[in-house]
Amino acid sequence: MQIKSGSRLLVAAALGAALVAPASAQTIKIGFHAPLTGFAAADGKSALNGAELAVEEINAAGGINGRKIELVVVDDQAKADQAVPIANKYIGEGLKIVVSGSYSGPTRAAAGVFQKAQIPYISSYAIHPDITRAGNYVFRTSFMGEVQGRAAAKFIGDIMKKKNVTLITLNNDFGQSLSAGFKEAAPKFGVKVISEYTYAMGDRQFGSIVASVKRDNPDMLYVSGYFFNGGPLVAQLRAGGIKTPILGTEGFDTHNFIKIAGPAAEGVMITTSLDRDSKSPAMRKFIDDYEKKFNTPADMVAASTNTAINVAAAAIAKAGSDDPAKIRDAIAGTKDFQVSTGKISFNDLGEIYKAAQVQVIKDGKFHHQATIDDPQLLAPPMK
Amino acid sequence: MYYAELLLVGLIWGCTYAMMALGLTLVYGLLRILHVAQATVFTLGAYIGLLAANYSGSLAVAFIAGAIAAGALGPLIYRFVYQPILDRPPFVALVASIGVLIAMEDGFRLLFGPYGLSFEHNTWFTTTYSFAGMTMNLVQIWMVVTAVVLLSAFAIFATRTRAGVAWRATVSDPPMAESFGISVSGVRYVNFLIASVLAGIAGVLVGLLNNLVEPGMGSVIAYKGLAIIVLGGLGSVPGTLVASLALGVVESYGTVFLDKVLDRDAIAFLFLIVVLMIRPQGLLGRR
Amino acid sequence: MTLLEGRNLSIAFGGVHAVENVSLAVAKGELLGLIGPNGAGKTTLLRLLTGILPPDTGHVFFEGRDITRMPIHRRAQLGFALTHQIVRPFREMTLAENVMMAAAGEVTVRPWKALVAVNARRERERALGLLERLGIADGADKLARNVPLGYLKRMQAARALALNPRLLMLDEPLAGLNAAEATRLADLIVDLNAGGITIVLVEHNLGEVTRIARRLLVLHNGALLGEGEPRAVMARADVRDAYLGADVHA
Amino acid sequence: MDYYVSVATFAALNVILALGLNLISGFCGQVSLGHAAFYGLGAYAAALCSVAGVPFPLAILVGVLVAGIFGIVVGFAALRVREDFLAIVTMGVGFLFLGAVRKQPWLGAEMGIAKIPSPLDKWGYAALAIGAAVALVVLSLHVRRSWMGRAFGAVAQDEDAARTIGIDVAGYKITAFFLGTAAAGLAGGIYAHMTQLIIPDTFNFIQSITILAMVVIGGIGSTIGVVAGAILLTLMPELFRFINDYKLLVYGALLLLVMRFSPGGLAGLLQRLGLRLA
Repeated sequence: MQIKSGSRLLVAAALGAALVAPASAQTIKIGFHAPLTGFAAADGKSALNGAELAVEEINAAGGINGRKIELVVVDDQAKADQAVPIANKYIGEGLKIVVSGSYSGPTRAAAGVFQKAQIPYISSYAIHPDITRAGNYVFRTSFMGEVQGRAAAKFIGDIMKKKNVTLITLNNDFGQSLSAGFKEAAPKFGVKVISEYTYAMGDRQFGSIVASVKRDNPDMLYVSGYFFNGGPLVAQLRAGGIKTPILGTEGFDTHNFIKIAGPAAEGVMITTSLDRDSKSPAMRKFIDDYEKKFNTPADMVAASTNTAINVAAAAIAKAGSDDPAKIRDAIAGTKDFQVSTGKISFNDLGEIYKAAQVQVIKDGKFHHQATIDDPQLLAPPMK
Repeated sequence: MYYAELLLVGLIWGCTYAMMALGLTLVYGLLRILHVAQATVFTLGAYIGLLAANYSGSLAVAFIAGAIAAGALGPLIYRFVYQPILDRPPFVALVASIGVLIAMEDGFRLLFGPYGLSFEHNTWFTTTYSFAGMTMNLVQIWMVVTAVVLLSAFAIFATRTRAGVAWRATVSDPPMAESFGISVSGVRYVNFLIASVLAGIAGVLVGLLNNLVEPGMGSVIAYKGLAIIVLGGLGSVPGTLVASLALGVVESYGTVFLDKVLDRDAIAFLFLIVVLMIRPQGLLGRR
Repeated sequence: MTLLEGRNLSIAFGGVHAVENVSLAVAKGELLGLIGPNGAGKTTLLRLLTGILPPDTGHVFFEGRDITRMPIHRRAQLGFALTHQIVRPFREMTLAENVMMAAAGEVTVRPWKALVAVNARRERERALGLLERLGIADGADKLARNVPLGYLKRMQAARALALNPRLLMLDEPLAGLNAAEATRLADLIVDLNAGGITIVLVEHNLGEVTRIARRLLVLHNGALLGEGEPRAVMARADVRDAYLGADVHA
Repeated sequence: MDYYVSVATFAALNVILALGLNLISGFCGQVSLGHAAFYGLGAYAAALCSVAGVPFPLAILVGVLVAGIFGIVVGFAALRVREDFLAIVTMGVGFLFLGAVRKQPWLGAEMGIAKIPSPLDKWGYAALAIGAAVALVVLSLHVRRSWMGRAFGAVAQDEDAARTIGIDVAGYKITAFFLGTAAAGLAGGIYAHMTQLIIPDTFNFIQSITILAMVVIGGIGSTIGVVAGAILLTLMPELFRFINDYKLLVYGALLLLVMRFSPGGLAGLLQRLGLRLA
């Protein structure tokens, strides 16, 4: 399966290269960069899958105003210094819109370049607050970390009715912003942060954190991270005899998390925007189609890039033109648009508002637990 | 109690480090090469072990398969990468080794996928034992047992057997050993074989411990393993053991008490730097 | 007038006293031989005097100034040159470049001064002159790693001379040379001494040492056994015993 | 066009980084596996200054000095430990820098420093970076010819022997570390202002290894070789975009093959070809 996707990539890249010179009038090209190699390759793979699925389905449905769309895919290795030449390359090739399927570093670096060149740029899941502050051509279709952290505080305080919480925070931009948002909102819901421990991206062994949590004996744990460190972490907490309920984050939102943590995953809750029990046709369709196409369950990263590509395509259709300024206006005007991650609208900073989903793992599958829909609490920052 | 538990956690980590770093020490002792590519031997052992376990359902088969695969790869790396450049300055071998690591890590990603793989029936992972308020799972217990058994076996090999004595003679003085009829080249292969088998077994154990085998899992060995063998005094086997345990304990306390100031890697390397500034030859190294 | 003085020098390695409470004085213009059987502590004493090893106790004075803790390169700058027992050439430099490095002391004394200085003609001329004097001018432009030991030994002496030393400490300069080469180098040492350089010589070749040194110092088991005019010292029974007990080559 | 300008700018920054490391490792023989930390120190120091309103040239200068001063501190470490020990200590310095920055709120922690004022446009940064790179090439070539370069060579080949002929080994090591790390600080200052955002991960161990790879592939000690190595490795991801998925595989294999068949790097290869032609 991996080999096949590799060759598909080759084909896509070769096509991209072949089309550099004579810009085809038929196809609309969307730039897409993601970390396909290097330490973040797992997310890069999901990101590319989600984007490809969107392209395939849009084209199958007849494309945009009769024209097919095509991704111009580039690997950025999640490195900021590779993103700047990539951005300039896209601009040089005359692309009118670009989507980031990458992390905050490269996305923020590229955002400045696209803003200067007045090319619309959509970040799928990078959470650094300064990305959209690059200017009015930059948008983000995912939650900001702080917002998701606030939703978690409300869920723990209002719905779970727990008071004393211990945070276990991944030490990167994602983890730190979640933690910041949580701590900011916690007092409003009567939640007290009694301790916080942090760990690094490469950590897989958490014995000293487990021992500390045991000593602190909180009512609830709020754990940030990705599946590859969250899986072992949750498993070790449970193996250490800690039965405290755990709330995780959208980084756990993949079946790989359940595979790693095994039985320990049962009962773990996460905040995310993908609702597996959703009745929303867009969300349903994405979850089913993804699993059918890639033979693996969908995850949050894939849903986010899928969303971003759909937003981009809809905006191009609405603009009815290849003029970047018109496409930008169309994106900014997106309102109550139904996509795989919910119903989204942009505010004046290019951030979205949407409800947060809380999912719980039961019998090895994600299920609906609660929806946090609080426009005031979850409001993204404005300009 | 809490402090005792942190100490226990640190010692378990120390055993894991010892398993990962011993092979590096063996290679360094004999060839003065910082064998970063040992990380890929470790990762290959973990992948093959995992595939064998998921296919056969037996963890014993996993260890045998992991050890064989790793044991085959290590000597191959020696033959085709290091042997031709042994007379070059040390950084040449180091950079070549880094090249092997980068290429193989990406090779694992292409072969086995970027998400990593998990054991389907990791019974050791879910079996836990509690005593005196502390809980350990079976993988952790096996990690400690394996480290103690294999390292003792190695000590017996090195001091009590003809092959072991030949090995030590070669390490301390290759031309002299050759004059006594020891095949230096043969000893090097055996050395890589032992180092690689240890790494392969460590790989399977760490895979079980995390219940996750991923392309980049060897990167820890690639840099922290080097820190450990340097801390121990480069080429000193007992030094490596002491350094592994010391580093495990320092990290265990450090990640809790220095949490606001430094991350785990930084704590480990701060410890290394402080020790080396006081004892430039390492903990048990000789001048 | 004393040029170099060691007072109560001692050093122990792992409990073994390699040098124990040795005091000595080297007068300006002297050619002093330091002898003793293998393991007597000659090289160690030389290393204490040159600063390669810091003594456990005792002090070293150069022209009355305490230099016990002075770094080696500063001593070299004071005119305190030494050669190693085992040759230590800069292997990737030619013999001439090896000597030029030592001849450029005025320029390389400060890194920033060295940065602005490019011209090397003066140093090269001086290096070639010294190589000529030592009879190895034909090897001047060969890489040090490609020439035989005899060349390196003499290059090392040339390198020491290039420092314009006032005190030259030679650690077995004759070892590894054939008889003719050894005699020639020994003669050169006498010449240098006559030219005003104070010389301390550690040497196993007793024949040459007794021939050229004006005073001998005998070390045995890390302690000073005796000193005096060469023939008189060599005639002493305790000195003969020390040698015969340990070294059949005597 | 913009694309070529930005690639050229990054190539120039890499030339500065690689030549700086070459001064330390190639000229003076002190292995360093933590060069990215000084790149980061320069970037952070310059960024903090600029955010605080310090004029651009002064901010860059502060970056250079801060990196250079920390370089001197590491130079002192190089007096205590040698060779493989030094390699691991410098690697540790890299991890220590990163681990500390990640936890300091006043350095932006994982969020890094954003909204760094950017006084120049693309062309301005390109001109600045290329100008600095050219200046460093000239400096490198000059050092090689000067007595400083010869003294570095003596220290690299046998520091004990160098001491006995009056060379201040400690002084030269520290000078090499200062010059090399200050160069990295210069690259960092330019980088920070150009991208307007710096995050800790940019200055990680992999970055240090990449800089080392540029030096070694180019030919350690050879200025022109190292320049070629830096440019080649900068262009590699760009040239190999068409093999997207196999990029790192090719990169690793390239490192291995160059070391295996031409341990002297590109410079060594050319020299051998030259000798054969002659």
